[in-house]
Amino acid sequence: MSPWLLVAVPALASLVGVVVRREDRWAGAVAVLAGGLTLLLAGIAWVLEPGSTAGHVLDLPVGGLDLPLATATDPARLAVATVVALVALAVQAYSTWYLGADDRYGQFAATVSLFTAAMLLVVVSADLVLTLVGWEVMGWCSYLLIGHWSRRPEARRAALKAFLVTRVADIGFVLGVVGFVAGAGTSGLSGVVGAWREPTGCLQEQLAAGAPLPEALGACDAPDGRARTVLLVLLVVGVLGKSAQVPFQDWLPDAMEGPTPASALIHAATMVAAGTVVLAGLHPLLADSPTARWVLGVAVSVSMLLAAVLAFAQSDLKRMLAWSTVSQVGVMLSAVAAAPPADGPDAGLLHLWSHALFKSLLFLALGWAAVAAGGTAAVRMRGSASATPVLRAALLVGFLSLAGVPLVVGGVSKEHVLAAAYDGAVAGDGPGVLVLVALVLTSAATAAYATRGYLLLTAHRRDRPRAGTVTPAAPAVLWALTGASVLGGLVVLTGSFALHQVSLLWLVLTVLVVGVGVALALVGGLDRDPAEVLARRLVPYADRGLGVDGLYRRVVARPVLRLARVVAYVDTEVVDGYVRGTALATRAAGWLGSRLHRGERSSTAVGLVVGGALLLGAVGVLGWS
Amino acid sequence: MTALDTAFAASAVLAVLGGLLAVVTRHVVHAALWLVVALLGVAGALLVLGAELVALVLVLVYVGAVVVLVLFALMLTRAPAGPDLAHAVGPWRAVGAGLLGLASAGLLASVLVPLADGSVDRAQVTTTQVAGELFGTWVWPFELLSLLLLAALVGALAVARGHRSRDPKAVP
Amino acid sequence: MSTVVSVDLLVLAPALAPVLGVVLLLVGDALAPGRAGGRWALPVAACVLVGGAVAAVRAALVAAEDPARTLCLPAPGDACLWSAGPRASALQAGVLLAAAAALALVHEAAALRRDTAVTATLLLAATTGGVAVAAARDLGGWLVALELATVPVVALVALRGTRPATHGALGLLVTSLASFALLVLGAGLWLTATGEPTFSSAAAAGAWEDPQRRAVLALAVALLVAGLGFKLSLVPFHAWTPQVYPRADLGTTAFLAGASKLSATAALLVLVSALAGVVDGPGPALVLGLPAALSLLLGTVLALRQEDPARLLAWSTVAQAGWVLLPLTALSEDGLRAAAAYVLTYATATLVAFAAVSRAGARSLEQTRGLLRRDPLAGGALALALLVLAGLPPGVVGLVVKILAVSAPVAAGVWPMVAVAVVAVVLGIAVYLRWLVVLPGPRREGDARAGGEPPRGWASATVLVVGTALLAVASVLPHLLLTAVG
Amino acid sequence: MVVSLLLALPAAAGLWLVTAGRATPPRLARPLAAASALGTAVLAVLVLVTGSQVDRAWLPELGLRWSFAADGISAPLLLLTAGIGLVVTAHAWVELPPGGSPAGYLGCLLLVETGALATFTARDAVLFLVAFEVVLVPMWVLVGRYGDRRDPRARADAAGRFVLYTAAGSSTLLVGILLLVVSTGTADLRELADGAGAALGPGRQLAVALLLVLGLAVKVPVLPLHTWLPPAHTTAPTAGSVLLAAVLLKMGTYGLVRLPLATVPDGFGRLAPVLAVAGAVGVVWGGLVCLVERDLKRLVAYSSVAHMGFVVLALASGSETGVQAALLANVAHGLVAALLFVLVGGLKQRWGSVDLAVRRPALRETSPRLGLALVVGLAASLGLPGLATFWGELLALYSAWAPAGDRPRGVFVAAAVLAAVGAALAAAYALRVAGLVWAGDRPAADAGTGTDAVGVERWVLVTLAGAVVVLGVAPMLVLSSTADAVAGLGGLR
Amino acid sequence: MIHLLGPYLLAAVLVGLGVAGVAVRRNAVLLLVGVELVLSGGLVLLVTTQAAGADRWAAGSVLPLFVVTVAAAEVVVALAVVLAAFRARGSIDLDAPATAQDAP
Repeated sequence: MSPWLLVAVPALASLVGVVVRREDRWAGAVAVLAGGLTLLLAGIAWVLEPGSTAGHVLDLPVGGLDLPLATATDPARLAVATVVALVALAVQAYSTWYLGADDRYGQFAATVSLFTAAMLLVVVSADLVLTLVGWEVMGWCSYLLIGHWSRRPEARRAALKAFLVTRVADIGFVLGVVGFVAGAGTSGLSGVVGAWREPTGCLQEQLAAGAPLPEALGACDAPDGRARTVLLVLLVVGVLGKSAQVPFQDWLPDAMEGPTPASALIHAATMVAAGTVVLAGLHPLLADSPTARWVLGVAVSVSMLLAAVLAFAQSDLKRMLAWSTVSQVGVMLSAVAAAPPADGPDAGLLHLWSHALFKSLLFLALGWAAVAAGGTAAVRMRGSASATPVLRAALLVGFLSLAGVPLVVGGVSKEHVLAAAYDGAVAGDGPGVLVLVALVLTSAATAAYATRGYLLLTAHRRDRPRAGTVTPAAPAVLWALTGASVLGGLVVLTGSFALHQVSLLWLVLTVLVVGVGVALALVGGLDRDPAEVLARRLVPYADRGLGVDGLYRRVVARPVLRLARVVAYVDTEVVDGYVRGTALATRAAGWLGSRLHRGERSSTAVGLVVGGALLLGAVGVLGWS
Repeated sequence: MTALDTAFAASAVLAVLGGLLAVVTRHVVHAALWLVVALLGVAGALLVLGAELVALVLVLVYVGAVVVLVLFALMLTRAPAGPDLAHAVGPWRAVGAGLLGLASAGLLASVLVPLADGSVDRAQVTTTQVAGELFGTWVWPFELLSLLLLAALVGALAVARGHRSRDPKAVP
Repeated sequence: MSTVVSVDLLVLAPALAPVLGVVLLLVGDALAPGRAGGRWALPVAACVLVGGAVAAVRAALVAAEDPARTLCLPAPGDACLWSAGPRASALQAGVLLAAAAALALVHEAAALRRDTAVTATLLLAATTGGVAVAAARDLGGWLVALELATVPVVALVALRGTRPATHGALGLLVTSLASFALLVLGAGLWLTATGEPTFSSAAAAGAWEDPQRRAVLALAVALLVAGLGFKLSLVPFHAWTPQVYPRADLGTTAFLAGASKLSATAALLVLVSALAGVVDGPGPALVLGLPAALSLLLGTVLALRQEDPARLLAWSTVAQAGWVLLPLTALSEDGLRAAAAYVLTYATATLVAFAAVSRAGARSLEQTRGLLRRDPLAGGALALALLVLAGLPPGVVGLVVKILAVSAPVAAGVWPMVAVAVVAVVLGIAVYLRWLVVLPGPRREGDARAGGEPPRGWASATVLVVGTALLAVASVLPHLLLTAVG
Repeated sequence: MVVSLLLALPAAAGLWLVTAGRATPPRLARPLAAASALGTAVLAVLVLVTGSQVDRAWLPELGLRWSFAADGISAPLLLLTAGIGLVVTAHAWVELPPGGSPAGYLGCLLLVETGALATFTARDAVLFLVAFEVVLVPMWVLVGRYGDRRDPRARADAAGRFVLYTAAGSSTLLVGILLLVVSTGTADLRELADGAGAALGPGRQLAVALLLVLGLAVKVPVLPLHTWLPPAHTTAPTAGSVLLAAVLLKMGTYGLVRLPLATVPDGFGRLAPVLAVAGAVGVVWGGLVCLVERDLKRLVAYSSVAHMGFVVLALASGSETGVQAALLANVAHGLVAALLFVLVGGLKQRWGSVDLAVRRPALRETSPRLGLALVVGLAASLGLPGLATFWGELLALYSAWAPAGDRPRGVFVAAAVLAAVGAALAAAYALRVAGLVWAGDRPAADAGTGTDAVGVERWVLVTLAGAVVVLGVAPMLVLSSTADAVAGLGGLR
Repeated sequence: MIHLLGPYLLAAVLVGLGVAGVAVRRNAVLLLVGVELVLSGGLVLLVTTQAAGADRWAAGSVLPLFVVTVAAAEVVVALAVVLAAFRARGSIDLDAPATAQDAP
């Protein structure tokens, strides 16, 4: 079975969806069926064909460049693909209820299908260009989804911001891809990795044979180390943008303006997590480059901790989840950044897997609760889930996972991440120590805000709000995801992810850290909002994301616009000046000429003849001799 | 300095003087008369150079016909007997014209003088030879010349006859 | 020791035909003065002109291999005073046809005037000169023919007798007098420098070798170019052009713009062909290039400002004269050919434009507004002519001759001229499109034409049709034009 | 034979419509023009299938041959031109601009098409120039007569600017071609590309390349020779803008491939860094201007400047990949620009002006079809994968990063970085337009909804948007056509 | 024997005088005087060539004859035009600018 099928099914579904977008029922059926089919295909592939396949599928004759556009289906990728398909299906099914009354539901469903296709493309791609394709399409879909309710100015602004911030970071991604491809002469992942790998062995042989360093470099065709570092850093910048890490983190909380299912999709399994997949693919190169690892490590360490703290202090629960996504994606990436070459990036992928499950669960449950409460502000939502058993269960499992309690899916993956970071710290050639410290602190903070979230949502409330009629699809989805979140940790037993053994020590440590976090949240008792108790003064700042939005505007948007105005002025007044100047000069010359000829005197004519002849004669005599 | 040179110099001085006065005088009639003198000087020079026929024709055609015509024209255009104040020019124009003349003469002299590297034997071309060439070799231009004269005559007559056309835009 | 040249009347026929016309007209006018307002004179003149053109075309076809030569001296001298290769013959045919076109325009206005026989006589005489100068290889014939082509035109301009016409004629007269003096002086210097009364490469080469005579030759060429520059309307010898064009009657102007330019170019080609291949270097190119550049720039810049079609065409003539001179700066055979092709194209297009203006009776560009709708023949022909002059397709022939004109200096490496040409192309397009843009529009109300309905005779229609056809054929098959000019 | 017919059919129909058939009423003229365009499109396909060519002496004195044939490089452009020809003649059912006779308008469209087809098939350098000039007058008429009615002065200015600026370019080009032809002694483009041009000395090559590049850069347009484009686009009628962007600009880039790149590779190589920087700066420049431009039509015009910057950058790289990228981006921009101009023209017709500062009901709410087309166009404009522009622009960046061996790597990498920044700017301005025009409040109930695209306009939009998607998904449609021809192009490394 | 310096100088001076005369005169008739002087300079040059021996087909004598004749013809036409102008405008001043009445 070609992995292309995984991409093609949702892509086709989106195409059909666009055609039938005016018929909600058709659109929903197409979307859900395609989602189911995709999940089925992914599952079959995962179970039956855990082998790598790659090869030329399209023949793009572009001169010297080799564009294999190949795909790869190793077990880790297929596992990720499966969870992506699962989350997508959940989102599609859930939206048939959630957006059932929306006049643009058809468009939404089609966009989600396209989004899924793009993410799956990134997952199965073994080709940097192909990755870029999926990467960019996801960005565009996120724009459409966040801006789905485009009648609201906030939604429009959030969509614009999300796309522009990620696109600015993508300058780095594109350049990184182009640079790597250019260096390798091929866009195939294996080719790129092979070409840019440190040829240490060859070098050492050459040096041992007595060749001076420059010659050895020449003989081994060594890639330029500095160039590689630069390119990796560029790629990392791109990933940081899409994954909403510092300093690009601010678009993500704003993206909560989109419909909740869209948030679930974007945050859980797709766009923000895609960077992990990409960097996992390039891990052999990344592991060799301390600089790039440091850049990534510092960024994600800061991000995860900062985001966890901000999540704790949010007065809006949906935004809390958003910040938690920033934090958790940081956790995924931290595994990639810190893991030593021997460990491999799969701990990060595992966390992607688990995060996809519990984060989609949380978002979808929160969305339901928000419908019941009529808003997402913490004050409004207080106790909004208390009346619905499925919500309570879902939120419990979800927050437990988020907090990283052992045995549920989130706990399993977090332990592996911690273990990888510890290995990195031990190996000592990367940002391992920093990451480890950040991880531990983040775990505590995460546990704290998870506790806060659960407390607030399930707190006792007298009016017991309900969300009107709920079609069976929504509880079914929630139950399914709840189950998956509980049992998802078993994936480590399939061996799809290449993981190191985790000692019991980590389990204990995790419990300890989580306990500290929970205890911290419960300082004020069960009835009070922990944020009010602990971080009262931080809340207004946290709600504004520490004012980074203003920073973006001051540092990037305004200068660029000012520059644009200057350029526009220069364009019409200066560059065009030579055109207008020419016209003006011609006209002036014409005016001058007509003035000279105005009198039309005969003596002028004859004077010109005589003078001209004399001049011409002089020129001739001088010129010819 | 041979006798020919002397004779030539004399004619040349006459021609130059006549020409100078013809150019600078402010009496229009005098200008025409000084031109006669200048042309006589030129004719003399040509005679010295051995072109008798040309000299003769010059005197006959120019002095005999052209200058008379010019004089008639001056009369018909009511030229004043004294200085022609109506067409007086300012000093700048005069200086400019003088400079232009000097420059022309200088330019011409500067290219011609290097050619004059000594005395040469004056080539003898008889009038018979000239006539033979004129009616032999040069018969075609000669015939064209007759047509030119004819056309000039017809044209001058028609123009001088006045605007007898019924051009509606003619100013009466 | 007289040497009588051989005479081949058939070869001379292009020049003799207008002479025959002159004789017929004068005899006719003498026998029946003023008969029918002299209108009979014009068809007769047109017939002899067309006959002459046929003879010229025949000569051009025969001369493809070997120039038609006559007036040759016996063996020892072994030189011919009349030597017309295909290029000269083509130019002769052009002169004759252009004169015929001018006559046709005179004919249209003939109802208004009585001295048509005189007009026709003068035109024919000037045509004879233009034809003769193209084939002249000796100083005497060249000089006389050139004046024969000039003197009657001065009279023609003055013939109208109106105040504006005499003002123009006075300007033309004094310029032509000064130019004649320059030509004579130039001829004298040529003889001094080369010792030969002919325009031949051998003579020029002899003078070029000797540094002292080379300077004289330079001055001679400069003065001869200056003298011709007056006829070609080259800057700075151009000042009469905008004075005369709008003031003379349209037929005369058309003659000045067409036949006169053709004959002047023919005369110039005689001079330059003696220099081509002999002299080289930037100096000689400068003597031709300076007036060419000035004409191109000043002509277009001033044409941009004109409102009167005749005045616009006058300045356009100045600019186009620069284009004719441009390829000659290369001093090469290609340059000569390009100049000939250019001037033929220019003359045809300009005559068509004049015919259209004559039909439209327009005294300002604004009055030609809507001409395409009002008079599709005149409007369409004018549009094509303007495009040809601008060098834009569908007037492909205009573009082709411009390409030819630029290619010669490019090949010879005369880069300043090429730069000027690039500027001139752009400015030139601006000039002609400015006129073209008004042609299709609807006519404005209350914009009554001065002078009532213009004559709508068959004569100008013939000029339009023939001229347009020539331009169209040459646009499709420019090869024909280039074959004609060798 | 077929290739002669290909040129003769639109030429004959166009000439007849502008001359004898000027008075033909629209109900006859429209089908006639559309039928001619259709016939031309069929003939274009036939030419490509049969490989028809014509080659006979036309002006032997200049070594100029009447030589037309299509190869892989011209094939996509030929089809693009024929297709756009169909689109613009069909668009006459949507909009017949006032200002002159409808038949004349349609005739001018066909004449422009003729000129473009001739340019893309000419096999002789001088003939190429003649064909290059053919489009000038009809396009001038389109802009000057049938352009925006509101401001006659702006119309005259835009038309004059277009024609004079382009003429200045083509005169320079002419000088370059003539220098090339007299230096090598042949005007046959194939011979020139096969080494006749490359055999010239370095100084001569540089001179030829400089002249050719300067001349063509006006048409492309390359910064800073672009200032004719925005007024022309703003003023021209919709079909004129479409032709201008989709066909005329392509003549410049096609010329760059055919003339300097193929014939004088060394000279072109020495100019390439300058060209690359100009291209990259153009990308950023166009993007920045688009960020603050108020007139939507002008904005699209400036986005053309930016897109052509990518093409120029790719060409300058001098590698096979670069040329492939340029040709692909070229065709892609043709489609995208056509789509956007048809759209913006339609909006202008509905709204009277396309000033972005005026608040209007969101297109997404009032006219979903137009809205969808607009989103596709904008997404393509920002280089979204899956749409036409992506591949060309990505490959352009790649080829700039890995230029031919004799190019200064540093300059090119810097240019690539600049162009990548420009690509982000493209996103900014595309979304700015989307935010202002496409998304917005639901209109008040009494505001009255704007008419959505129906009939011919709808199908034109669907066709163009479909083509944009198809080319984005299957870029090999163009790439495989051009691959062999590009590989055979002289002077590539 | 004759030294050629004399004729050459005479020609140069005559031409110079003629040019000055052409440039300085406002009277249309008197312009002719200047022109005649330039012409006579040309004549001297032509004849000098003959005297110096370089004289094919007696050009040194024949060309002056042509020139004189052509000049005479020109003068005839010139005077006719000048008279016509005088009649139409009442003035033969070459410096007179084109007035409104002179406009075509």
